[in-house]
Amino acid sequence: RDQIQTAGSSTVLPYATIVAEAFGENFKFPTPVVESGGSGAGRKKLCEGVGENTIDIANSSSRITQADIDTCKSNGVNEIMEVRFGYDGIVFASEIKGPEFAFTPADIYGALASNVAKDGKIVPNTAKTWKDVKAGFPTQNILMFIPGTKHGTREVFDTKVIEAGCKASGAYDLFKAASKGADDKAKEKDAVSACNDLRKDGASVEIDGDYTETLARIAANKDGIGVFGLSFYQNNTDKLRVATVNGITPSVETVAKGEYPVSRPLYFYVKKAHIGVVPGLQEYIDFFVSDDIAGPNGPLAQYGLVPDPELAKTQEMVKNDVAMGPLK
Amino acid sequence: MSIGILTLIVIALAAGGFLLGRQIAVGKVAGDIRKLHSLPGYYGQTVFLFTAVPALLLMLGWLLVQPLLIHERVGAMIAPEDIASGSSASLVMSDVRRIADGLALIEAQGAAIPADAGTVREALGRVGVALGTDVKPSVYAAAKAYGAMSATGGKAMSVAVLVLALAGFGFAIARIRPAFRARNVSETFVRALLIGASSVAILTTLGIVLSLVFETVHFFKVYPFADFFFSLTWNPKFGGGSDLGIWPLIWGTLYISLIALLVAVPVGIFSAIYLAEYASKKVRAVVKPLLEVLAGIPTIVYGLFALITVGPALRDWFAQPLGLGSSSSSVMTAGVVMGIMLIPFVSSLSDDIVNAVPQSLRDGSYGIGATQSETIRQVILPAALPGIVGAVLLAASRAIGETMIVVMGAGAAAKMSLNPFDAMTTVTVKIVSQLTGDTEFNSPETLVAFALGLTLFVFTLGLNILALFIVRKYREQYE
Amino acid sequence: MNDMRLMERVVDDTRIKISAKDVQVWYGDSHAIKDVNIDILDKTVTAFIGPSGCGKSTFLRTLNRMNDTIPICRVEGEILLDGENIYDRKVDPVQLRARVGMVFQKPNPFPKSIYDNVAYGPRIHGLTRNKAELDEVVESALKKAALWKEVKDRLTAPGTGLSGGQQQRLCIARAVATSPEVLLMDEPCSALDPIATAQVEELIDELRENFSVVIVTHSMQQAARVSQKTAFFHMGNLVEYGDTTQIFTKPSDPRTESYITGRIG
Amino acid sequence: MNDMRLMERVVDDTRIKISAKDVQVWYGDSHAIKDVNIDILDKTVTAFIGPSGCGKSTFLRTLNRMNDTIPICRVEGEILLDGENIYDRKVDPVQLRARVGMVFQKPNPFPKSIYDNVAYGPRIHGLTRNKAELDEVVESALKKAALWKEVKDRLTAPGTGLSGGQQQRLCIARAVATSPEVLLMDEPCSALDPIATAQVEELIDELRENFSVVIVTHSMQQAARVSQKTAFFHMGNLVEYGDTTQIFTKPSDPRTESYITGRIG
Amino acid sequence: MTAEATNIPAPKRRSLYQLDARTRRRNASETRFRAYGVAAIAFGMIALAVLLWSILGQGLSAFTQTRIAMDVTLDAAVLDKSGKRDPVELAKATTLAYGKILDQALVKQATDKGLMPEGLSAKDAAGILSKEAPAQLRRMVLDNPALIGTTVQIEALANGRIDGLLKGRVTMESAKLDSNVSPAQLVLAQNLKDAGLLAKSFNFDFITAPDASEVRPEAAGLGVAILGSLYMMMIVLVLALPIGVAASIYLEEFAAKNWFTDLIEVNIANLAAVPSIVYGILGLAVFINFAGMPQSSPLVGGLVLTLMTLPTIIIATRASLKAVPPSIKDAALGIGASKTQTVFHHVLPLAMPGIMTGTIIGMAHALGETAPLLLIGMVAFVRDYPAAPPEGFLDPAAALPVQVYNFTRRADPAFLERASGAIIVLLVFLALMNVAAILLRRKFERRW
Ligand SMILES: Nc1ncnc2c1ncn2[C@@H]1O[C@H](COP(=O)(O)OP(=O)(O)OP(=O)(O)O)[C@@H](O)[C@H]1O
Ligand SMILES: Nc1ncnc2c1ncn2[C@@H]1O[C@H](COP(=O)(O)OP(=O)(O)OP(=O)(O)O)[C@@H](O)[C@H]1O
Ligand SMILES: [Mg+2]
Ligand SMILES: [Mg+2]
Repeated sequence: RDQIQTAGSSTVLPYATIVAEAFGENFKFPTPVVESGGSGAGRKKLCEGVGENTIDIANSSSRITQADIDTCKSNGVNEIMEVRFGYDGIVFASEIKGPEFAFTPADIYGALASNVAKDGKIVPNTAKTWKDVKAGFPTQNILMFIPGTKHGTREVFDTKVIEAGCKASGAYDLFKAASKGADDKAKEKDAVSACNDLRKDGASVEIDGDYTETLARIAANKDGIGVFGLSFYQNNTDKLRVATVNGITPSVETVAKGEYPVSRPLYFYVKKAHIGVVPGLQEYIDFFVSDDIAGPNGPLAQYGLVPDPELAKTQEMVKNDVAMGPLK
Repeated sequence: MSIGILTLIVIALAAGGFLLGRQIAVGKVAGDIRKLHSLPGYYGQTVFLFTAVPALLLMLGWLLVQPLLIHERVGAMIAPEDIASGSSASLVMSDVRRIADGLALIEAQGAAIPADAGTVREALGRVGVALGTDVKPSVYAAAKAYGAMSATGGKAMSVAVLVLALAGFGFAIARIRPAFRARNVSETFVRALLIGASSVAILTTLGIVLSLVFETVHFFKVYPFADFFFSLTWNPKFGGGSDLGIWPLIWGTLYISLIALLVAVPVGIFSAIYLAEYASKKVRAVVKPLLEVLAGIPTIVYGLFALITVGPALRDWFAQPLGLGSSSSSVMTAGVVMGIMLIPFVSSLSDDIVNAVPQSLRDGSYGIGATQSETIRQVILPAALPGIVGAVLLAASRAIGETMIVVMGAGAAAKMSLNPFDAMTTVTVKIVSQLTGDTEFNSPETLVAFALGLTLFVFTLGLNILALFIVRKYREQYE
Repeated sequence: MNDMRLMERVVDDTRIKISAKDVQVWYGDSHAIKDVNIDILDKTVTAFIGPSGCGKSTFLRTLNRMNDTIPICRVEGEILLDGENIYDRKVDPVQLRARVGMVFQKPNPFPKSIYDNVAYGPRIHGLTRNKAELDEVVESALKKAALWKEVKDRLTAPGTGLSGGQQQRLCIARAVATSPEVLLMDEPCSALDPIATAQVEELIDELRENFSVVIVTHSMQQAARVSQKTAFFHMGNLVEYGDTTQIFTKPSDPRTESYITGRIG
Repeated sequence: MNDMRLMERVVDDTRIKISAKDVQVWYGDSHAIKDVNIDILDKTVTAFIGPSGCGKSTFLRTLNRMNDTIPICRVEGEILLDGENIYDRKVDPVQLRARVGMVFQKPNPFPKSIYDNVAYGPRIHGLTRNKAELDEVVESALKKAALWKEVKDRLTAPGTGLSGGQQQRLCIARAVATSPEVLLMDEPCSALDPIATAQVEELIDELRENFSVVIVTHSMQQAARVSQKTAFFHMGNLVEYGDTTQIFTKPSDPRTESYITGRIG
Repeated sequence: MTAEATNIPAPKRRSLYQLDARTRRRNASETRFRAYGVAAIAFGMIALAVLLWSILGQGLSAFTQTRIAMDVTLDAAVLDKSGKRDPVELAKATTLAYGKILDQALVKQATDKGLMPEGLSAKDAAGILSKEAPAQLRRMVLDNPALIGTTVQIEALANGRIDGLLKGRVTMESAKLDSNVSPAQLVLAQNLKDAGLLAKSFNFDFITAPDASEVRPEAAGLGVAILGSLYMMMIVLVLALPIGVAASIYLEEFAAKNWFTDLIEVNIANLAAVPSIVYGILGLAVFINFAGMPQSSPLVGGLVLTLMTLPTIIIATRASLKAVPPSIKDAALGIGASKTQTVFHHVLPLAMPGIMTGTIIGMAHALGETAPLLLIGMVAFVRDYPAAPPEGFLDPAAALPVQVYNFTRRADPAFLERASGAIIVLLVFLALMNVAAILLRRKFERRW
């Protein structure tokens, strides 16, 4: 095998292809093959073992878990390099001709949760239009396209929007109080689980496909509000109207500064045993995290990647091939 | 000698053997082939088979075994300390292989083989073989040994294969006698081939079951069996604590497939009947392949069609006026669109079957004053029933296995409802999405895909057995 | 045994049932029937005889437009049934065939039960009002075709599982069950044993009381036994047509004579 | 015309060609042939007669193992061809059928050209050395089957486009072309006109000089004309077997007599 | 012939010209039945027309592409600092350097000809060029180092948004909202177009070029995918058709009919119902992990698709083998043809139309399937062409449906047109594949 093989997250895929293409163009090595298929599948392939018919790099939109590291170990993949190369912002956007929205997590929680807090009590959610959720919102039917449970984005959505909104609206405390859990931990767990219980009456629609599907659904349903990646939105600003969260308009800058709340890190994991064996692997990862590529003015940022403020540290780490330690 | 050329030589030899065998057979009876047990061609065939088959089998076996042997011997040459920590012997071996191939390339270009390990990387780089790191001396030595052994092995293989081919050739030629039952020999061989082909289906099944069963067992270790089979909710969550009951998915699968078949079967059968019985030859020659295009359009196109056109239309024209909800993705959308895709499965196959019903049956019916449609309904369709059922089963199978149309047409939410305008989803969709998602691999959320696959396999097996019984009951043989 | 049922023939000068005028049939370019003029009488059995391939079946098929099913077959001329041209555009071949039934040369039972085979015609033509009547029709048709005894215990068995002769009788029963006005039979007895043949011949004789029967046969004896009129075909031409006794005793055309005495074929 | 070729019969006491011993045939549960014992002689024409459905075709098919193709059919007993049991496991039915040819009750030409229909047997058995020889074989087979004149100009036309009788003669030609040692014919003349029948009968007579011929027929006259031996079947039993003249003149079994005189069926 | 018999009144004569009520009813039902047939076909045809119309409407534009004609001076000082024209040294000049040269050339040309709209910065003006253009120029120079120092005339690819302007996808209004293009850039493009320097031309690269990344929709092509699909279909055809037909012949004609063959029959029907992704799981386990075949290779893809197609071919073939009348088999057996000869000489030719249909449908399925390829690494971004077969069977490749799938998932709307274009190519591919089968089918089709 002459070319580098990578697999994994479809969120990372566009960045990885941009890098692979530039790498193939400017180096004497063949263009790496970039597979998609999900972070989980990518990490599974990475952990299948070392050798020519296993991949070299797994792209991931979420951090590797201890279980995956254990699987890797049991298959002889002992050393993995963890490279965080930037952040992905997650935005809410609706049809361009529709009204503007300025959300807080509590608004979205109030619209989508099965049970909401009202006057200090937990009541079933009956809101039909956004106006029912909060005065000042338009009388537009609530219809939100949220990522399906297969997507890593869903996890971010759940924790940073729904749970945050749950806490902000006071529902979390009510849930916790109502929980029959034995200790505080169990109660918290119950409360989180209750927060994450979303309506099943069609107000929230899970999307197992990609952002293009969400976009098409919004085109078919003008009332719909979708969850998108920042880069996807940036390529479709003429079709989508983005909503602010906590008053902040999402952009590469606001996410990088930490003002916009909904974002997540993006990673790739390198099988260290393959460095020095698969031609060009070292060059590729160096190239990936170089300032020319992943820096604030590089093509990735142009495309919508939020650059990692600690990129220099990462570059250093990649250069020295430092394998990751135990998970913190 | 490259494998391609060796194969060609063996086949050429076998082809020559065919001609020679035939010649000899004819010669033995002085051209009077009536005295031969079998047709001369069969004598040729036996020579062909005896020459080609054992030799090619040997080659195949050799190619599988030789690398293992060389691997073992060369592997011993690499000192354990040369294997970097975290790396493995197999990775070093792949480097050895790459270097050996590069050296062969250098040799082929007439350049000098680098003398010591230090310059190897550069030299190989010049012929376009990239290496990850500099080469250690022991690795270089191993690579050279590897090259030498492969070369010898290759030569030995060529010789062995050719000798075997010639031996088979000679043996078969020597066996040619007028009384030699050449036809039976070659037919036995053909039959063995046919059996071999049928066993592919069995092996595939075995492979599928085996590749699903381990992970399924794994799944049931982390997720309770009863919850999977008896829970009525499907609600996977990222961080664990998911409900993974299969029933909503099974229900969605059945519902969507049923609607798809309700569209595809009548349309398909009526199309088939029209094409086979009414349409002129010209119309048929045009329409049939056109309908088959429907089966060739990628399902993503249907998916988009469902999402953008059919879904909103059904919502605006049916669901909302009827008060059945306002979801644009629905079982109905996916079913109708999938039905369109399945039309050719029913129509083309049924058309062939209907066309094969003997004319005399039609004559018999017309002769006592039946109209064409009566003839079709009461004589031709019953006669063609087993074939048509086969076509319908095939369509049903595709409906069960379809992903893209369901995702875009019916959505991804698992639900058990009778309302055809509700969004639902199928087992297959969930297999795909759980398998390609971002969830951790060893979590029940991902492993459930295997359990779903296996359950679906058993479930459809049951449906097929049922179908077989029904067909058996109504089968009617003509002539 | 040939003449065991020889009897006096009275050819009543009945009405003309079918009248063919200048009929020509082509299969593609080959001219299979040339200029045939014939008047087939009501309540009469007419036999078509002639060497194999002379066009008997072809002409028979034109009489109820069964040739419509052969794409390359083309018919010219007029065929009048009760004075009405059956090739007229207004004529519905289905209605025609209900009145002019047909039994084919090769037995072709449907892949259905014996009962359903026979009940098929009455059902589609709506000849019976209820199951009991249908049962009766089926039974009487099977009896007429001399098959009842053999199959009465297995009416639900498939018709295709019968022996060759049984199949042929089943087809006869099927045709008779619709009670057509004219029954065309293409060698109905060729697969039958003498007993069954005698029964079918009896049936033909019976049918003649109400209907017109046209029968193609290779057996001169059979023609002599059952028919009142005989037509002799040769190479697509109707050579001679007349009373059976006359044709068999003093044929006017030399070709007829040589055929009957076994010299041309 | 019945007796136009009646001639003296000399039944030479020739070798036994096929010998059936205690043959039983079942279709599923129904016992179609019961305990048949018969010796069929070489260079002899044997006729099987009997009412429709009595098992003639069934028994005929057991003689060259054509019943192997009917899954529910089961045979017991021994059938010896030249002393060798054809149901032995060592016997290749293909080779057997090349030696024991068969013409079926319903004509079944291949959907190929007339020429290819006839040439098929010689081709697969390698009976000819070259095209010219093959042409010759085809021509002579078609001539023997009395079809040559009618089809010599359209040898490349499909065999399925022929008339019923022509199809049947084509099937005879196809069987004759492989020159089998025994020829089994299931009602070969049922679709034929008298001339063609006479020609086929002549052919049968000719074949007898070298081969053994078994013929199923419903025509007593034909049996009398062509056969030297006759076997009478009734409800699956071989009731009587003997010289044709004896069977037709002084049958020893009452059932034979009643059949011949037309009383049972 | 008794006296009463003759007295039975003749049945009432009906005129043939007048239809009786029942016949009229039956004819009406006949007409209805026929109408259902016509309606069914019309339904299928309309669905096909709508689908094809939308595919063609969206995809045909992928076959043209906007290019900008310009003169570029290849500055030796920038591109070859060593001045020795040494390929290794030359390769050190990256696309960034070439990009700068191109940008300057474009701005210079626009300014010289007075086409620069006011208020458009040089950087933004250069933004109308594709990011692929520098790569193309670099390739051109590396292939022919003699060009360095000269001025060459090239047709550089324009950016996807500019391409969209010419194809009607992008308008001034949309550009106002679009963060990737500004109205001023569109004005520049319009000016260049009016000056005859910017035009649409046939996009041969769409068929031959490899895929491109998200930021270069204008450069994305199907070359690798077409090769990959071609290789896989070769494997599928060579394996699935013979194995499928052979298996059907065995099961239908040779195997004894007992519970075991029933089991196999049910099993094959069931294999057809196995979701295609499960075949991917199988392929991953057997061909890649067990047999050690390479990831992403057409060989593994072809094998997986073969297994997936087999049941379809077997079911169709068996159905048509069953439909061959037994009398034909009897005829052949009766003159001493062996079972094998009977099957191959008579039964198979008669079953051919059905076999062809099964093959067409099975291959169409295999050609359009993505899901099983997901797990064996073929749903991937591959830019290097696979080698010629047989070695190429082991090189990584994509496939046409994969390309469609990938294109539809990308953010830039320009990829939507490319996805439909890829579908058109796929359908043409399918049509070419089927022509032979359809002709064969027509040749073998006959009634008996
Ligand atoms: N479907 C057909 N296509 C072409 N030619 C045909 C067709 N059917 C019959 N023929 C030809 O038309 C002529 C007359 O055939 P027809 O079937 O009428 O003969 P026939 O008198 O019934 O003979 P037989 O007694 O053998 O049944 C023959 O030469 C025959 O080959
Ligand atoms: N394939 C079959 N399956 C079941 N029963 C059969 C089958 N073929 C024949 N039979 C039965 O076996 C018996 C003998 O049939 P066979 O065909 O041998 O009669 P036959 O003497 O040839 O009659 P015919 O003169 O009418 O052709 C009949 O009762 C028939 O119904
Ligand atoms: Mg005829
Ligand atoms: Mg019989």
